[in-house]
Amino acid sequence: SHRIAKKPALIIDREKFYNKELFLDEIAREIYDFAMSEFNETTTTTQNENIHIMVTLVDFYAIYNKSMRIGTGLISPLEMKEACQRFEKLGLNNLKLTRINNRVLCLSTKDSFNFVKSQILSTIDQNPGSDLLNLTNLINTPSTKTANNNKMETNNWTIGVIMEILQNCVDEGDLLIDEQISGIYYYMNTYWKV
Amino acid sequence: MQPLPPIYSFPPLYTRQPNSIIRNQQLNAWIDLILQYARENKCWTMAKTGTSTADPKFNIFHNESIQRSVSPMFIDEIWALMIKQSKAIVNNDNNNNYFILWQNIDSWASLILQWFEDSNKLNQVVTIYELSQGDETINWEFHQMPEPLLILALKPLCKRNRATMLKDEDGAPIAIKVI
Amino acid sequence: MQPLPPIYSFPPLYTRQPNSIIRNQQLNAWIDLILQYARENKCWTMAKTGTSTADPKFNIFHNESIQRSVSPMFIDEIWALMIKQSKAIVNNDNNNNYFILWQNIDSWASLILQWFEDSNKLNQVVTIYELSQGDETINWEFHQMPEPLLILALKPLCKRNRATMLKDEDGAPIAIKVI
Amino acid sequence: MKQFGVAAFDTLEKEKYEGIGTDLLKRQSLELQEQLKIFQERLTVFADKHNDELKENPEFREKFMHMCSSIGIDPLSLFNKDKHLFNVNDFYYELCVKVIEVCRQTKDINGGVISFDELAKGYFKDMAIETADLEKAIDMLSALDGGFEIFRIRGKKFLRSVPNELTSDQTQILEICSILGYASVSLLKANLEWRNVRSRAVLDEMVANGLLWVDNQAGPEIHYWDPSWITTGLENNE
Repeated sequence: SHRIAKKPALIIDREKFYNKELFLDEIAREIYDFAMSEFNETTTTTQNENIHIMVTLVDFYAIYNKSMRIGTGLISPLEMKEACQRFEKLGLNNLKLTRINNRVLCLSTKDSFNFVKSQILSTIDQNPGSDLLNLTNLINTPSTKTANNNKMETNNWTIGVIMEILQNCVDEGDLLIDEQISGIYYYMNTYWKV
Repeated sequence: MQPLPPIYSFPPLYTRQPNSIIRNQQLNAWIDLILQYARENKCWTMAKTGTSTADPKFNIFHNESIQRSVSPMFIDEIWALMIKQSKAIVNNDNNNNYFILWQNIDSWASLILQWFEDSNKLNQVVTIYELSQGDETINWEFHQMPEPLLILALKPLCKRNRATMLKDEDGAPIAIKVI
Repeated sequence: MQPLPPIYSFPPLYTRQPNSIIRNQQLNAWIDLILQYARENKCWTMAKTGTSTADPKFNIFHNESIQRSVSPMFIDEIWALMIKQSKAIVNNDNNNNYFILWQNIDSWASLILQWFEDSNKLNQVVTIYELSQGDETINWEFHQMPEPLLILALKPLCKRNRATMLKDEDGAPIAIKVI
Repeated sequence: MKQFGVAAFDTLEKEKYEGIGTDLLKRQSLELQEQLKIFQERLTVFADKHNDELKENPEFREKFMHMCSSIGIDPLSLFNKDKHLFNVNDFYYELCVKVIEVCRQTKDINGGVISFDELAKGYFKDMAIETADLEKAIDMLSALDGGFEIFRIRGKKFLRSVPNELTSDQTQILEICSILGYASVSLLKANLEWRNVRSRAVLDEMVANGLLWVDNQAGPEIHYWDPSWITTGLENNE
């Protein structure tokens, strides 16, 4: 279903705000709405609790600016981070900034890290020997009914998130690597406990 | 040749795993595989590359059926740990070759001692050659053990003064007398 | 001849890359190169070996200046993917020859339809020959399109009942009438 | 169906423009393309001339910009950094966005390691952008903690957008590549005195990770090429 990105209700234009705080509050709301709608199409807004959003802040920054801010002035990387840090204060508590692999900042709903990780592990479990390209295709294609909700779940995890969490699975020992000249292939760690 | 366990056809076994806790278990999995292969095929020595002296067409580090091989650098790591665990010893005559100790030296020593007792060869001089190749040791697991290894296996007996080693003019051990 | 992009002088482009993710990019790079060469030189067909029918001295798979050429096996792989992406079609009259579709069939169909409308040729019979070689199509990109390809490009119009194909006695399409 | 990651940028791009673009350009013809080019040029002149009004009036500016992006004009190429629409900083934010996109789009060609040179020459060539602008934009990106790490090889700056760091052996090999564009077992022996076994292991590891391309038509030995030379290849030979 093609949907032109949601029109900003009001044009949040930096120059119109006499102080930065107000501007950042407005940007935070716009980011929140955009993320909640854009990154999970499967559930209507009523069931906010079980939707799973996880996107690296750097990828989100590019997508948000391109979809929402062309024409109204892009926001800076720093403004993006500052705006996200205001969610709680503004009562927007389904999304927050989290750090994965104690390195990479992400925008995510509660425990979506474990959700994405379990998706990656079950995909590799069913398709042992997959490479990153194969994994990305498998995990992002509409899967049939998933365990926790019986609606068709279309995932849309950015390459940034998949790479980071895949790396986490290897570092933690959930997955093993099979390195060939043709690429890196992933297997469940069924032999060696960690 | 008896089939090796399922892990031998598990592709990640052939790639040095980044997680060190896992890598340790992976190294030990390789050591167990080498010991199992050696025991089941009476393969006393193995080339550093993994070619079996018992069957030169077979190389344990190269699995034809799943098209996987262990990288030379990782092979070195496996041998290094195996030696550290004294489950392999460099063959001094040819250091690209290792003796595989699927039983440790002490168990070999007690097995040989038991042979001396069962075949009442105590207090008799038995040449190293006879011990290794002689008909009387045919049904014993140490039969055909390479002489350098056999000599090593006899050392504990000497140390415990249960045996004295007899040497030829150049000082090379040639026979043993167990009391 | 307009220069091809920098990757054309990157030596590894001519070696089938072992890494499958890189090979994907390499294959698509080759397809883009072929399409770009064909578009810029109005090269409608290309021999399987890569020789351009527009300039037989030029073979896209052989780069003289860096002394690199693509292996026949890899050439086949490139053509196979290009056909799968319907960016090339085997020429039935000579299957060592491919039609290069730098625009897809539907875009050609719309372009030809627009010619019929702009030159108010609607409801008139126009021969395939005229359409391809006639003076009235000189400034149009489909001018000199080989007839088999032109016929393919007209099919969508027939399917949408905007045109009817007229055939000769042997049933070969000879002219078209667009309504 | 919304896809994200590398594929997303293309689909998002296509979907947004195609939705509007296809109706407009349903019957794409030579003329139409011609008119489009003229229209684009006029649009750029218009934007240049009415820079101030566009700056003052957000509604007008927003319509104008949406119209540009609907016919596939990259906003970044529309302006230059001196006479920019909003303020100079915006120019840098657009650079930030483009750097992220290029890193994600080229990951499968360079294994997630791209040189500043390649970024400047390969992807920002026609936008009159100096390396200083690029460096400023990339520095700004660090606020996002996206795992984008800058590192140097013989003074040349590189940007890594994939999780695992280069090992010191891999870095040394890129150093060798920075001279002629490639490395080989004998080059590594001559320059680093590495044994063949070690060179082969590290070179193969880099190919497996998509960091090097292989050239087997260079004579007796395989040459392992640094993909950053794809776009900067020629200039580097000055």
